[in-house]
Amino acid sequence: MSEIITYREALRVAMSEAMQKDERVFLMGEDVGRYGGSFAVSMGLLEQFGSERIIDTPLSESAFTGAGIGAALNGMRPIVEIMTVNFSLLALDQIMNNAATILHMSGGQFHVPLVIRMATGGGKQLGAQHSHSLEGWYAHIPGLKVLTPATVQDAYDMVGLALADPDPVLIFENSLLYNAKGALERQAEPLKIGKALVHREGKDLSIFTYGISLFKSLEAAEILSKEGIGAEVIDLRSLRPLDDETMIRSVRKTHRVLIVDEGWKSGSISAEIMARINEQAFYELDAPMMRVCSAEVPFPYAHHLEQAALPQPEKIVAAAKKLMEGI
Amino acid sequence: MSTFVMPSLGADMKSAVLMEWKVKEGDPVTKGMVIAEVETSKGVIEIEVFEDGIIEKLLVEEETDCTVGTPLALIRSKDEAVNTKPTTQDLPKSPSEILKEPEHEIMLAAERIKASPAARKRAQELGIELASLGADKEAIHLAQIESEITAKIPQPSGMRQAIAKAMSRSNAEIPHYYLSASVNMTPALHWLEEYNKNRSIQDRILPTALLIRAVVYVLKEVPELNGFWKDDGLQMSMQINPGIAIALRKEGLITPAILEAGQMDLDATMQALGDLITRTRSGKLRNTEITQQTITITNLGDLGVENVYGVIYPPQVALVGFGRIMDAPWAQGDTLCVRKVMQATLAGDHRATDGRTGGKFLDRLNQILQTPEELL
Amino acid sequence: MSEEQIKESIINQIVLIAPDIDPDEILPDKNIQRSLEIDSFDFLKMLTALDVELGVAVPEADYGQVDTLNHMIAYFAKRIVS
Amino acid sequence: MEIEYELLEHYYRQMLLIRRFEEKCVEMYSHEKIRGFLHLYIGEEAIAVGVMDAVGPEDNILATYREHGHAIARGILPKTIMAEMFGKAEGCCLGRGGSMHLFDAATRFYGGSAIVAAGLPLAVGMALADKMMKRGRVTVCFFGDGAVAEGEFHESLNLAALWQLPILFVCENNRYGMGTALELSQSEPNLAQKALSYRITASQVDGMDVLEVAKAAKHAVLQIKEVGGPVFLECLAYRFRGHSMFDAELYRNKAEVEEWKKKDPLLALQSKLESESSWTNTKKDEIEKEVAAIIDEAVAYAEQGTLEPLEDLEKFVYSSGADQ
Repeated sequence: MSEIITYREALRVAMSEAMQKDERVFLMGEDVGRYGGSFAVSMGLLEQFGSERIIDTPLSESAFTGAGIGAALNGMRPIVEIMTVNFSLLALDQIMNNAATILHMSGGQFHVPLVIRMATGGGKQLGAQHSHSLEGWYAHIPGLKVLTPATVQDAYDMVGLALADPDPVLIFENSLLYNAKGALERQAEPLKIGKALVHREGKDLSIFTYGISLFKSLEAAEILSKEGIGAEVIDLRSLRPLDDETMIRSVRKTHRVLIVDEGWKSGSISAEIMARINEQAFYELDAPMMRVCSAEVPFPYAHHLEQAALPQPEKIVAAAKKLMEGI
Repeated sequence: MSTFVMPSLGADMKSAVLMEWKVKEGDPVTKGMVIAEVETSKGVIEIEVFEDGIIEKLLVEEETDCTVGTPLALIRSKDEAVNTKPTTQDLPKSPSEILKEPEHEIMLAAERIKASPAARKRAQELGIELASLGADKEAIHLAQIESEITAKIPQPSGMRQAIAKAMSRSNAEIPHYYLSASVNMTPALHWLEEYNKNRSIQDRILPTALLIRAVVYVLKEVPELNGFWKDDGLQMSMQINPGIAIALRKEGLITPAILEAGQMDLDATMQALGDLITRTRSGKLRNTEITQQTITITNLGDLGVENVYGVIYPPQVALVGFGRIMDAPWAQGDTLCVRKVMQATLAGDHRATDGRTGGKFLDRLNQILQTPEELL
Repeated sequence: MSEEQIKESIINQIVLIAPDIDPDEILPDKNIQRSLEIDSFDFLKMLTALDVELGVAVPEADYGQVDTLNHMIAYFAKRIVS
Repeated sequence: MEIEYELLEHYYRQMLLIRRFEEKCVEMYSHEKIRGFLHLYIGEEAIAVGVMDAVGPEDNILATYREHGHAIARGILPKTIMAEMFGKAEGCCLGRGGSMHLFDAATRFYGGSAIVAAGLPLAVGMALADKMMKRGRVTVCFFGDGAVAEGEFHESLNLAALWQLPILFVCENNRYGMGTALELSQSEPNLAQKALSYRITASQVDGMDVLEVAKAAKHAVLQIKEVGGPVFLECLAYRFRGHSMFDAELYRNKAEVEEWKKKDPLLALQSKLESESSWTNTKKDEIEKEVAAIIDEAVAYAEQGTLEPLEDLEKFVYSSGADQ
């Protein structure tokens, strides 16, 4: 039995259910309580669970993220909400130097079952300090898992998957998706962490993408199909671990690869995907791989400039056609 | 005119001493021929030439140490006029001069055929030369390679039709004549058994390979049967590419060629046959193998057939058939004994040759099979 | 190695060479090559594979002893044991 | 309060063990048995020994990269620490951590952190968990004077006070953040003052006197458990050795070091013991021998230790196994 709810509600429902089931779960972050969450994700949870489990923090990203790690080390299942990915950089020390390393440094004695949620992505004219997609950076770090739910179902499932994981898991929520509606099946068997999902089958080219770019890619695939080009659209869902198997299987089928990522190109997850395909399926490629990424600028404020900086369905269509021509 | 230079035989080879010229000026050379010996840090190595032609000039004396890239000889192609005085243009340049030349790099880039990795891999699997696809500007993609094979290899369903068509045409157009000879295979089989005794199973030579080798051997003496009937005339082929009839399990028959079988000894023939059968069964034939047969050999012995009266594949002019090898009475001098006997049959195109040629062929074939060691 | 295992190895090889053959239809006392249309090349390939698998190389002189499935099983069984 | 003789002897034993252990570390480092950075605690042993005496096995300990002393005082076996520094599989972290990253689940010793002040937020979280679960535990967080300049220090003190968390902050003020004197990095060199500004009970103690440290720490733990909220203890001390093994000590003069060495916590405790009737030279030699035996055993254990197999290189990146 499925219901139609928003991405935001899916996250809230998932957290609420987890907190009901497990007293070790709590939510901590800036304005998650009385304000209801800067993107209203945790609206109503304070009333439901009280201020001991829905904890408003001061603007101390490093300390409250570190506190999440400490609590996780000490038997809790904290969810830390960081308002946007740009702010997470203030907590990068804790995420990189503690969350990702303690299991290894301690020779496997201590693990960090921490979930960190944060908003990512541009498109809301928030300028160059609120709009970037830095999830690819985090995917660089061994010891972390990086999830990027695109659908309502994944938003719901991934909170549960992340909480069940014994290691630190980062969930990146594109802020434009919070209002998106979709079907949620609460009893559905969630996919495992690190499994990509083929959203649309196609024989001519593979589009690897995640997050909000999934929907832009699906839109592009629809346009392409009218022109007789079959695009296979794969939602990576997890940037670390990457699902090499599903990607390579698709490459073997289509022999052409297009990566759509709202992050920048240079030194990015899209570059990593290309490298892996190159390492594992070079001889399957029938054309150079292509990318549609964000323009390499700090995000501008003006609407037309920002839209021009972002991946768009038209850009994806154009790139796909070029790819089919063999470039 | 081209320049033959000291080759690089390894990444760590900087130079080598030219020890001995195996050719002199004016000698014809063919691709792959060893023309000199050089001493490297890893010992003496023979170096080969990469084209056909005539040695115009040897540029380096024996016992000279030459860095990699040093011009060693000038090679004139056969149809190039003899040039007694090489012009300055022809004079080889030292490697440092070559490096200075900007066109050099551009030329190398142009020589590399643009093809996708997938296309390259598939072409290699199928033995398709990328150069043969004539792509000079556009990159070659997988689809081109795939269309190349689907165009050339009839699909099993269509194969029956293709055979039917070829055979009807053959029967309608070609006036066949047939000749047959009984061959005493005992010496050949006995010799083969001895030959195989000391070899591992996978290195064993099959009688079929010996028969193919024998046919190729004799075709060099009777070249009239190796070629095509084209434009109302016989065109003998320099290459001997016997098409070997290979039954596909599902249905149909295909006769891909062992290319350049004339260049092969017995072991190489066996190897080529094994390779050809394997690739035929897995559908990975090269287009030249299914288009450039110069004669057909059918061996239905495995099926217990005694005589094979084949139909010539046009535009070829002959087909050799081998039946089953079986014990049969055989007169040897005054005595009658039991021998391994096989019927060899020749189907000839009467427009191209006559019975005399065919008879000579079968006679020589019979003879050579009595002294199989010559086929090594 | 039991005769059953040898039989399985042989049938596996036959099926590899001729995937269209139903193992249940292999008649144990019929000439393998002729009844299953396996040519001398495939037969050689089969013996090569069986050599690798069972460690018994069949010399050409013994081809007459490995003409049927039953003969083949007996031939290999004897040599594997010894 | 009259201190029992046994306790004094215990402190002495512990401090001597740390001192001799680290002296052996210097030797092993010079022989290239120990590599990486080696930060010595010599001169500051009284702090770790004094504080550890105030806490129980259920309490949590977070330390810095100068933590051999804390680890030994907490009860991690010297031989597993030595093996760890030798990079051996028998080390307390299977050779994955090294000198700066000693961890031990059995004694609730949460490292060994080489990012200055990065342990403070962890302490906040650990104490938060204990408070939420009403476990009654104390989290002891050691850090140096250098940490006070970090934002994480201030964020964490604020949170600890704001949420009234059971944390004992132990600031080991040895007067230098690496080679920069405290006066050159803090506008207010009285570090306890900073804690007070967050409304945290704070005091300065003589970190060269184990009895003073222990007394203050016991008071602090009592307050945390009885009253709640954090306590801040600034222990004034001095490190006798350089910041790490590779330190020419250009930033301080020898006379200053010699002056402080007169207050050597080990010698100070020894002179206290000498006024005790139970203390004899024979006793002293016995203890010295016992300690030497422990250290010889540690070195032998580390020497004989095995190497983690290379195939396990990517172990402990994720709990369930290697990354993809």
